[in-house]
Amino acid sequence: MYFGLSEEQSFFQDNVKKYLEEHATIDKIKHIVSDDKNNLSAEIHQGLLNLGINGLLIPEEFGGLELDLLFAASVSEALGGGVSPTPFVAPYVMAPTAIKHAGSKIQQENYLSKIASNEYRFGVGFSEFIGKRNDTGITFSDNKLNGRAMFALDANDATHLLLANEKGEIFVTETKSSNMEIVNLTTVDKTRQYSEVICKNLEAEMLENSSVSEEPILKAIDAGRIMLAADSIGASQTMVNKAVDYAKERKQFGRPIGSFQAVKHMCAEMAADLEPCYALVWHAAHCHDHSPLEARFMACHAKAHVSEISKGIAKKSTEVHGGMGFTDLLGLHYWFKRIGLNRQILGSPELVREEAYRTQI
Amino acid sequence: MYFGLSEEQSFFQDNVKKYLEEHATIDKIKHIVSDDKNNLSAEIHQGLLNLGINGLLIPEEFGGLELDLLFAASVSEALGGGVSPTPFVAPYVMAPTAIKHAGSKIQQENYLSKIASNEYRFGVGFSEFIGKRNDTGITFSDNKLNGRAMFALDANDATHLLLANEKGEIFVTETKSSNMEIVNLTTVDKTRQYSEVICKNLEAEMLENSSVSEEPILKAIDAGRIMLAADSIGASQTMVNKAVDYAKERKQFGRPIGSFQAVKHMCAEMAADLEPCYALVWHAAHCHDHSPLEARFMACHAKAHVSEISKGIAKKSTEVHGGMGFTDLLGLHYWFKRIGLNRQILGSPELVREEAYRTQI
Amino acid sequence: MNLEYGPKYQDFTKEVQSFCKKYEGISFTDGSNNPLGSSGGSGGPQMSRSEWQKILIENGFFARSVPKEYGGYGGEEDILKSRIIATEFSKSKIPGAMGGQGIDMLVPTLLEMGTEEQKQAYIEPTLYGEMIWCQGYSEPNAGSDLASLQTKGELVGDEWIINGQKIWTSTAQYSQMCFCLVRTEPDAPKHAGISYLLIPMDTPGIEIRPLVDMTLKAGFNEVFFTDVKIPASNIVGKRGEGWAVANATLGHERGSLAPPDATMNRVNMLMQLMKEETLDGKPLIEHPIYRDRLMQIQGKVLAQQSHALRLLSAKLNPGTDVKIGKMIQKLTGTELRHELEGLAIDVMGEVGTLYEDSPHLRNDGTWQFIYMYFLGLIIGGGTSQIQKNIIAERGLGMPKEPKVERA
Amino acid sequence: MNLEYGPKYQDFTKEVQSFCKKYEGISFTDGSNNPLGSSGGSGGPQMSRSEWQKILIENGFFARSVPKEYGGYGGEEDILKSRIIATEFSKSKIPGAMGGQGIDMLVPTLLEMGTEEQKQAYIEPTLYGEMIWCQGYSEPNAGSDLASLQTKGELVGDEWIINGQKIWTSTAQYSQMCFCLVRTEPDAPKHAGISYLLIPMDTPGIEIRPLVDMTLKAGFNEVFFTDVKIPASNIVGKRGEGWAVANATLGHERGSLAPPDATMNRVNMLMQLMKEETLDGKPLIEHPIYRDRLMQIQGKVLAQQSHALRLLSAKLNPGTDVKIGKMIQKLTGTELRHELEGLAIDVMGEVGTLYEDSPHLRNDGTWQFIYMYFLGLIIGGGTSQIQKNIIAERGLGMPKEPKVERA
Repeated sequence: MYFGLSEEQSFFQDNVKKYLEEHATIDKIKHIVSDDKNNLSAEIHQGLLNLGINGLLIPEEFGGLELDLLFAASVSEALGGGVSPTPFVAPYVMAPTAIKHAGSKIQQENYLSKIASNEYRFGVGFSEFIGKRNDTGITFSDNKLNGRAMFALDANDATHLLLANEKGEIFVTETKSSNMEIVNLTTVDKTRQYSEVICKNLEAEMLENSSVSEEPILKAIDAGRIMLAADSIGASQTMVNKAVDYAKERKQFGRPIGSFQAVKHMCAEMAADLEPCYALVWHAAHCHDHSPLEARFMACHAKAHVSEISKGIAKKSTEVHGGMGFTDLLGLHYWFKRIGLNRQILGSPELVREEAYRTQI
Repeated sequence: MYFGLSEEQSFFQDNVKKYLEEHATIDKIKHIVSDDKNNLSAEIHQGLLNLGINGLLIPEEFGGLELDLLFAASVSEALGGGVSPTPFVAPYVMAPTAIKHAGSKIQQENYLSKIASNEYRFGVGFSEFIGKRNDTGITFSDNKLNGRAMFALDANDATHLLLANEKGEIFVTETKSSNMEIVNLTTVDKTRQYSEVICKNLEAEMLENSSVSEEPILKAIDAGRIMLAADSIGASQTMVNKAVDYAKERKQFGRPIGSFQAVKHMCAEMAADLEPCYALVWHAAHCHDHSPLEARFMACHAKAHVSEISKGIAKKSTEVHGGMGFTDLLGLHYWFKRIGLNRQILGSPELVREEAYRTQI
Repeated sequence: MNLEYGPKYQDFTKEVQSFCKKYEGISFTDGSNNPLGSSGGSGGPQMSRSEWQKILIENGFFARSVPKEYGGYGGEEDILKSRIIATEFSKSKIPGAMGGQGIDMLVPTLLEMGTEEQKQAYIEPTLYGEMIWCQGYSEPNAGSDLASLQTKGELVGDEWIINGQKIWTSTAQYSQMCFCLVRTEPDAPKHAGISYLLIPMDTPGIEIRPLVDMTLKAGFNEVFFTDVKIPASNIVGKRGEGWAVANATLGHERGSLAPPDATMNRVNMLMQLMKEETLDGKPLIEHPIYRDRLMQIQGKVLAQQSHALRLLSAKLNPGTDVKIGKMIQKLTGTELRHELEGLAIDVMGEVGTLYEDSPHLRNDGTWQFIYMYFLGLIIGGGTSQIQKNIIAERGLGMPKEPKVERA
Repeated sequence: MNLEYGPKYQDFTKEVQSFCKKYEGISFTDGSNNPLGSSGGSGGPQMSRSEWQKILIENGFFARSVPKEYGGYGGEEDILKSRIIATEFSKSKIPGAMGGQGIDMLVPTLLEMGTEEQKQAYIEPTLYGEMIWCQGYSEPNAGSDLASLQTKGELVGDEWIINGQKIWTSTAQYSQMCFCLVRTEPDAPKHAGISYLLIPMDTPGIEIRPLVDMTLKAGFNEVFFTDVKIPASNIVGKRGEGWAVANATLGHERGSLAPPDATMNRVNMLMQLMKEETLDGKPLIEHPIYRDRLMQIQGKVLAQQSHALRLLSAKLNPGTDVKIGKMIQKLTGTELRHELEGLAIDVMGEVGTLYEDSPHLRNDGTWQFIYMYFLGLIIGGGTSQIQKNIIAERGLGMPKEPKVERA
């Protein structure tokens, strides 16, 4: 019996961490995200591709590493820890998962091998299947897609998008089509990319098995949620570490502020809240592959619980830093905002908890 | 412009406090409530009657003092502060309010004057109108009541009960009737009395105007809720004071525990949370008489908000007291439990907040 | 309890109302630099900000109790009238006077402790918006422990020579003047070594660097002083009394960071938004969990509004004990506002995170902005931790932190 | 990640399962004194508690790793087997062994630090439930600051003479023995002046007074010692080493106060209750606000359950760093359980406050009882404040409170 990251997972995670520490310093990130057009870094992304992040979940027969979701979660933790300004959740986790579960053999062959070889990069727009706000949503008829998808992930620079309609049918679309318009959305989180996708009679190919049941899209959403939870854990851990370090060094009233019980207890609360999140997310990732009956329940709770905990940590860590936490000087707010987006993307806590309940009845 | 208790209100409140300090010491209360049959004190009650608490809200024409609800709230604050083991909310606030608003002139004459003269004492059982749990509830047909009312307030020793059906019609019943069974309920709060009332073809007289609209019963419930909120403020203030005093005196690690920031901040949080509750409850009481359009909205929020704040204070004060707070030695738990019952009686916070919302649409 | 202001104030209210009617829809020819400020309405008279300021002073709707000789209206201090003005202006959406740290903090300080020359020189242009001030208190190593500040002022001949660094000086880039705390008596005990100096911002040796914060909007600065020379007379109070001078007006700032009426306006705005926005076809207000969270906050704001009335009453009726009541405002007000703005983001979900000039912004992205901005206010002007110390020690009489053995 | 225990443990699981089957429905001829304990099921074999204890030991389902010579089973320590036993017993509703402070704390202490005579004399009867122990640590003036305890032990000839008072000694009234911390070296520094003594409770001079707590149920006591004389040899470890002896087993107690599996059982019980109970005709589980609060707690418990698996794994796989992970259990576990029991009261409303022998009790009134009982556990054995100090200082390496200048 062993509960935790394997040696390989830890090793790979360390490599990602080291790569980001060297190549994605906070000063560099500040510079990258200030670009109005494309706030993501192709260079850092390439470095991560060199490590192999695009092929993690893709079966060996299609040229991937055929690792499990826990492996991807351990990578996501590292990416969140370093607020990496690169795509990951959509192209390398949600898209492969969706295609693996919903694609015909030919579709799998077509797309998965090209993700593994980095010829195709997928963005994902499933928000409206999770919860349709106002007049958004995609419809499919006569082999054409129409409508709007909000908060599509990593659509810019993607070659393809996966979009979904209300029934959870999944469609492969090409971003170069003139019937698709991709509008950049600006959120507080500049380290990732969110778009509105507008389809007008857009040609699309349905992933075959997605019309049979909702399982494939749910599987992809579960995987995405677990990634976001892992990302928030990484970001939260960085915020806790920074707060603890700052509290040890910063002096006020002739002593380190970390010797004041109020500050000390804020740090203790953050650590106590965060620590069990690791196990929850790892467990959820494990169930995703190895315990299908619990998988959705665990994924929902992981996403919702980590979102709540991280929100509290983001606030407390900023408070421990005092005024410095509020400035751009330390750049602490990049983690704060990443946590803020992870909370809302693919279902905010209230909605996801409700789904967790629904899995039990 | 003057916002607060008037001189008369403060003076009367002080008298109640002084009376309770002298005649309802915690040792005496412990002794009284340990009686299995009747945990309330006739003696303390008589002392409060001598001060005039039964006639506060009754019009002068019927022999009362014709004071406003803020006056009653100031008394309720004092009773909560001293965890007085005596009836108040039902017989001297809710019943007079209900009869005043729902009774015909004759009914008012009949009942209000006898409350003022202490010939009649009313209990009140309106719980099922607020929220009917499982198979409870009272029905009225052929001039007879049938069914069960849970958590009737101050039914023991009462000469009469007011009961309500689903429509909010209010009925005067006599407790001596053999068609009424009053079953004692034991709750954690031993300083007040809660009963189940079972009616079998019980003769009852409807308060005339209660069939016209729900206003009268709502008015009585509003008044009751404001009283419970005021009672919780009094109880909470006592718990804060006791925690602060204990923290100043109790020494651990060679210094008063109140010099530790953790304890200090718990006390500061309690005070900061509690302080605005006074204004809210006073304001709600004032609106009850003088600003009918806001009255329900304010009463609901006062009840719900004070319930939440008090729950937190009850826990924190106990924690500041350490092990002593958990024992019966200091008797701190009497306040803890009184706050616990005030939270649930006449509508728990979630239900009452929903009512607050409904008043706005 | 009596919530009426009385007949005298009814007349005054009518006066203010007819003034408001006259200027309904007023808008300004020059914009506002404050991202939280308003640039006015539309369809009414147009004028510059400073013309408006002049009209307000002449009518006694601003600087009401500042003596005429210093450019004010010269009326009696009247809290209820001030409140009526604020309420009626707010109802009619008439913009109030320009504010700022000069008006809020420097003017009261000078009125209380300035020399006649200082009053003559500074108050009138400040009131008329011609002289903008910034506040030079905080330093990188003197935040919560403000009294440990290290910016040095040395009196050489008839000049102060100032060296050091200040931080969090909002509006420094537009300011003509800075009121500044400077260590002038290096050998005196911490609190006794500080003086309150008035520094013209165009003095050589001052460098202003913008300080970007997490909102990427609100403008703070760092200000560096290198051999900055100002006349010896630019001091308020005596040498070494600067701490007391500054504290005389600090309390004022703490109370007004998060007025409950403004928070209630946001509650109402959020409720409106929740009626308009739908999730899976259902208005957000019909989602019981979101609705209940909104109601929880509404209850808290209501408590703070009532509490503010109680404090107002205490000002009008001396002898009322509201010591703790005043101390809690900063703590509870800023935390609550932060919570409310966060709820708005939650109910909107992803849409709530949109920012800056994004398409599909709701309410101009103010929810996300204020959510962060108020986190700054929770921290600034005394963190929540410092506030709790004050409430416990000064309000509840709890023992201070024991003195530490210096290593 | 591998959640399988392996084939060896599959066999063991079957063994335990068939044992459970044999004793299904077992009930006891003598009741349990512990209000949280179980007196067994029905329809199965009947026996006394001590007969059952004997069977458990003989089968290696209790005292598994205690050497045979001291009355144990004499097996290897095996964490997974212990877990399998607990899991299977719980599934089959088979009562576990009698616990208590003698078994949980005294036996491990003696095994590690007792003399051969002490092991021989005390361990076997303790394991068999024939010798019940109470713990004499806390004093009225030594709670969080346990090391400041004042109960005095003086060695006169070959006897300790003990004077003082202990508090929170649960089970004192049924105990044969007390393991007790006593100040024996009054001139030594605080922590170095304490010894760990074993006191027979029938020694003259001991008075036990019941200490009623807020639940009015759980039985604590105050114990008074007046010239209590015990043999000099009734000491574990050396004179002045009592603090170290006691701390060797304190950690154990902290971890096990609120096991997440037990909390999850209560979550499930509450969910069931919410399906059965209605409000205005609608099951409580259909009230979105209550349901969401339950789901919030379920998520937290799930995190703690997974966390417990991680800690279990760390025990089995040495070298895993879970230092902070172990420290947080007491704090998070007790707070969460208290929160959950409080939610149950809220969803039931007034009915949730029913207590003792009231009509209409739900689940025997356990919700209200445990709500209060766990507030006691949050405080007892190191308050939440003390736990946070430990996590911050030992876990995160944050600086200690500076030393205080003694007045």
